[in-house]
Amino acid sequence: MSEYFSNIKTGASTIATGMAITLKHFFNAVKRKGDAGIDDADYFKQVDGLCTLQYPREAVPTPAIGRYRLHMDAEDCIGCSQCERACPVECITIETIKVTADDLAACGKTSGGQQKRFWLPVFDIDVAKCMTCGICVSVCPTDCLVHTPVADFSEFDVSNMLYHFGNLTKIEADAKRRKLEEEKAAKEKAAAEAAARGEAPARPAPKPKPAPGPQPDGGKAGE
Amino acid sequence: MSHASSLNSWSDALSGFNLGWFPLGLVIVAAIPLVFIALYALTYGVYGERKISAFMQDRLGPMEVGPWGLLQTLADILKLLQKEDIVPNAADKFLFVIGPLVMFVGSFLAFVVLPFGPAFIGADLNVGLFYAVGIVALEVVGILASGWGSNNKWALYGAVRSVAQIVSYEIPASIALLCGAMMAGTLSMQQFCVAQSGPLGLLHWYLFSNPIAWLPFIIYFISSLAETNRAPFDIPEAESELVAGFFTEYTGMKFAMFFLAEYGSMFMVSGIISIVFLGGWASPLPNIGSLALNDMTSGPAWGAFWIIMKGFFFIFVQMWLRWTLPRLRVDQLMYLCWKVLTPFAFIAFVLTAVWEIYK
Amino acid sequence: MQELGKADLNSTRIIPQGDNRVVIEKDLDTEYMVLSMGPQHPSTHGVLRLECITDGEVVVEAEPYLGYLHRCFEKYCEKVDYPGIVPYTDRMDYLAGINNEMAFCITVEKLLDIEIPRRVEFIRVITAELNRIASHLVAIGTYGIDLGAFTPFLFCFRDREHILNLLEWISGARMLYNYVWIGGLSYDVPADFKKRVDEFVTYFKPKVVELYQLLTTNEIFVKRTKGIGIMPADVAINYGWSGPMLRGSGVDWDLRRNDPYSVYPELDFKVALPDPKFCEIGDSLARHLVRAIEIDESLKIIEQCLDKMPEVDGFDPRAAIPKKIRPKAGEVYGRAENPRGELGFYIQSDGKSTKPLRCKARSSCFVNLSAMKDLSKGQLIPDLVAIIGSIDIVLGEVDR
Amino acid sequence: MPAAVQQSKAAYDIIRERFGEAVSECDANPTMPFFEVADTSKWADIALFMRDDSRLKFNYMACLSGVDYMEQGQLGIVCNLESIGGPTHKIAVKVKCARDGGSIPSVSCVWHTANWHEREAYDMYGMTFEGHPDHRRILCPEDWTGFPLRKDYQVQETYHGIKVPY
Repeated sequence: MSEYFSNIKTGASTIATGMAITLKHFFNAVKRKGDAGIDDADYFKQVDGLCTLQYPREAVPTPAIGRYRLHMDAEDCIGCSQCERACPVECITIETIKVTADDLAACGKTSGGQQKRFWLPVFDIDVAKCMTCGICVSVCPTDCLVHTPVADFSEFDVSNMLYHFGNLTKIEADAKRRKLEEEKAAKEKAAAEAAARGEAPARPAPKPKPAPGPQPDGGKAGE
Repeated sequence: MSHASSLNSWSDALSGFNLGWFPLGLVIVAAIPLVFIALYALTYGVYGERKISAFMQDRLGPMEVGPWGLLQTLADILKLLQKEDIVPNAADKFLFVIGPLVMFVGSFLAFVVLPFGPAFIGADLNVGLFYAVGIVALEVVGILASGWGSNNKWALYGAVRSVAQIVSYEIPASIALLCGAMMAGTLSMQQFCVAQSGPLGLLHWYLFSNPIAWLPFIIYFISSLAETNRAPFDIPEAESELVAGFFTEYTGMKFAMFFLAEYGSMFMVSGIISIVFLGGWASPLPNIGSLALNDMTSGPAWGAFWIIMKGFFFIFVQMWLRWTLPRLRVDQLMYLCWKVLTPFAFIAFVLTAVWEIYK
Repeated sequence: MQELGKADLNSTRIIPQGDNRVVIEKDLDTEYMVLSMGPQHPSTHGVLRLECITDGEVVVEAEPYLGYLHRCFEKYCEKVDYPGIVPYTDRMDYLAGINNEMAFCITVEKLLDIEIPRRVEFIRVITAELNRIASHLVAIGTYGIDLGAFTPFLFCFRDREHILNLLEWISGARMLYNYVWIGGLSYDVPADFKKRVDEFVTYFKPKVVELYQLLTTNEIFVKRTKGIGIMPADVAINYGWSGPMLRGSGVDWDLRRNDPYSVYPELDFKVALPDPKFCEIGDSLARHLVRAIEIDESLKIIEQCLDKMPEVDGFDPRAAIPKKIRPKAGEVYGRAENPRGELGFYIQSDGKSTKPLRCKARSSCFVNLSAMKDLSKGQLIPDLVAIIGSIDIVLGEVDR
Repeated sequence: MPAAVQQSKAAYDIIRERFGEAVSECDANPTMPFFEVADTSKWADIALFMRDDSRLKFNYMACLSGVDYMEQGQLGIVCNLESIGGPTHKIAVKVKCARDGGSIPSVSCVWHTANWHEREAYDMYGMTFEGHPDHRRILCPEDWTGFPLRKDYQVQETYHGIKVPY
């Protein structure tokens, strides 16, 4: 019998404790935590009060280290394809065309001063597939591939999630490819001639060429 | 009592107004509380629950539609109206359709006897309390019809649980109300309020004027939670166990009907408890000497205000409980009903009787 | 409850009364009802399906069906090199990513036989314990939901949010970190990391107390969980239970102490065991209490680690990472104490390739869940929900 | 030799003493000391002995992994065993069977852990476990063809009209 009453007593008292807690929160609802990010000094200062935000008008800022949307800076890419090999989900597709000797200057250097040796007709990142693991960033030798802290980049059409970072248009790429083949053919011819003459292969003379106009295509990411 | 009947003169006059053979006045009188309740249930019940729960959980709650999300419920209703009204192929169509209707009607029928102030009452039945308690049982029919008619196992579980629960909790609830009836010596809802109104304000209320009244008050409050399927007794719709209980298969407006019925009955039981124990439309303010606060805050409009405020207070407590407590298990629910509430209800009954005889 | 299993249609019972009067009772015609609970059910915590054979509200037998979230983790492992597997381990038990990564990395490190810098170890332990708290908060919160208490869940998630923000600040991602790398870490911690974690601990301690008052000590909660789903210690061991589940059965076993890894031997913490004063050993409440105690212990570990963590100028967390991760031929079974129990990796390397020949993940939830069939016999449906909740499954880890 | 490996070796010696040629030599490598069950039919007996012998008390099966040894034309399982509350030793046991139609005695009656793990091994590799109480697929659908973790597995083109390879 005493257990019966003690049960009722503990039941009532614990329910009262719980209700006191929820009522406290109810009255604390006049305070709001705000959108302080973890970088802000007063992040843990507001202990009570409402803690949710009205996304997207208010949002907790993502820290600078945040690993979200992949961005590639085509200016700095040397076309080594290491990221493509390292990606566990195969979301990066790269096609490269070797730069002919006369185009080296046109192709330019990276910001680190390294000579680029590949045109990049295709550098596609399927960010819908990307799992933001950051392995590609860690293997990139020129740091041209970065995860930006842009967390919300949803699209209505999934094909828009395929970001193109290549720096050649299709026509330009075809031209470069042809040029490379010509150069190769000339080289082979020269080599064959040299072999026929039993001489060391001579380097083919650089051909005169109109000024190249590859306009780097920043892709969608810059928008 | 002539005093009481004069209070009712306004509604009596209105209900006597006929348009030819059609009792237009009577319809209007009956419709006033219904319109109010429908509006309340549509906007403030659902909205209030969402806001209160949000604040208790450190959230903002609905904020998008209208200022502070005030029109959120309206948007929800519009959305529900547009939804396809699905009747499952295997369902018992008649029961499936009739279920929510019965429940909706059942929960609103009791409003007929709720006095909204000295002047507003749908029908001042001399068995008003009895009627109110009895009409709640109609909800059980609706729940059982929808649960069985859905042809869904979860719905069936919910319906069977609900019937067991509501029928069981009728007993302590009715006995607790009987204590109130003994104090007032009447079953008429209007007379309850009249008996508890007076110049001393809340000191006339049974909860404060009668030393035993707190026991039936608490018992009825707990039982009313169970009767309206509110937490911690929401086992018929226990979402973590039975998906959604008896309304698992419902969509669109039929689904909304269950919700409106739930908020309707929440107000109904809150109304009953405030009428029986807290004086209904009687003002809580006393007359202090020449400062006649009580007289100033009485009258038809004030009466409606007080009873609605009391109702809101109990609805707030119901929501407060819901967002604090876990859910009981079926057998624990029955234990609480038969082994705790019912014996205490009988004790309260006897004590009240003794008090009423020897006071 | 045992007779229920035998009861069948038109069963008759002969009940002798007195000396020779025999009453023959005939049951009403009843049938078992097959109730398919899940894969989309609020309390199966994901996509688990339980096929329950029920007799009224009593579950005669519940058979779990898995595989709805099977993502071929082990097949992938044979196609991806070792560093590439780490992000996949995050996705197994997605509530405790860092613990998974750590389990995998220490396994590979064992095979590689490399030395890890001390600072790296401390950072790993701090982040892993933070993640353990986050995971237990989800476990406790969702357990509240299973039993109908919604508010504790949101309080848990509010505090978990702070942990996720901290971890995002450290690693760059909120849930799927890829922070612990084989041989090191992806980044060093930010400059005022210690201060911020310390602030979190100060902030969090009163919140834990509030959570206990709101949920753990609540009489309805206690009544719903006490004595439900009791698992005796020897059966629990035989089922291979681990982590809070095993400790809930009163077995003093914690891999952080019994098979120590990282810097855990230097830290002072106690293995969480349920107090028989508040619960029955091995029941759902005991498992819940163990998780609750473990939150406190994790906070203690974090505080100690913050004190002991060495400050190194110009620290490079990637310094110890081998250029090419190609372990010598051999096999290894490594494990770590995850929030849900022992997460083990069996890795077979042929010594030639940078990809494992075989990588099997021994997931704690998979093993813990296998006792479901036994635990569910003769329980009511609400108790079944309470038991599933107390097992704290993450279907991503069950199905892998 | 590290202490842990010595303990495993000691445990192995007890088993060797009891079962003789039915178990192969112990491979006392530092990462995972193991021995192989040469006589597969004795596996259930060995398991029971390992669990119940008072000196061994391997009452806890940490893991059971299926393995495909394609070059040898064999499938196998690797069991990681240890003792909770008993001696602090650990050991791994390997059991192998033929790649086609091979079978291994089930130990799910010895350790309940093995029940689902053996189902998983069957699901992924296709060896049968004799005496298993519930020998079904566990992670793949019941009517899946092929055993996905075999090295020569070719994924089926369609499954119930759904294109399988993504």
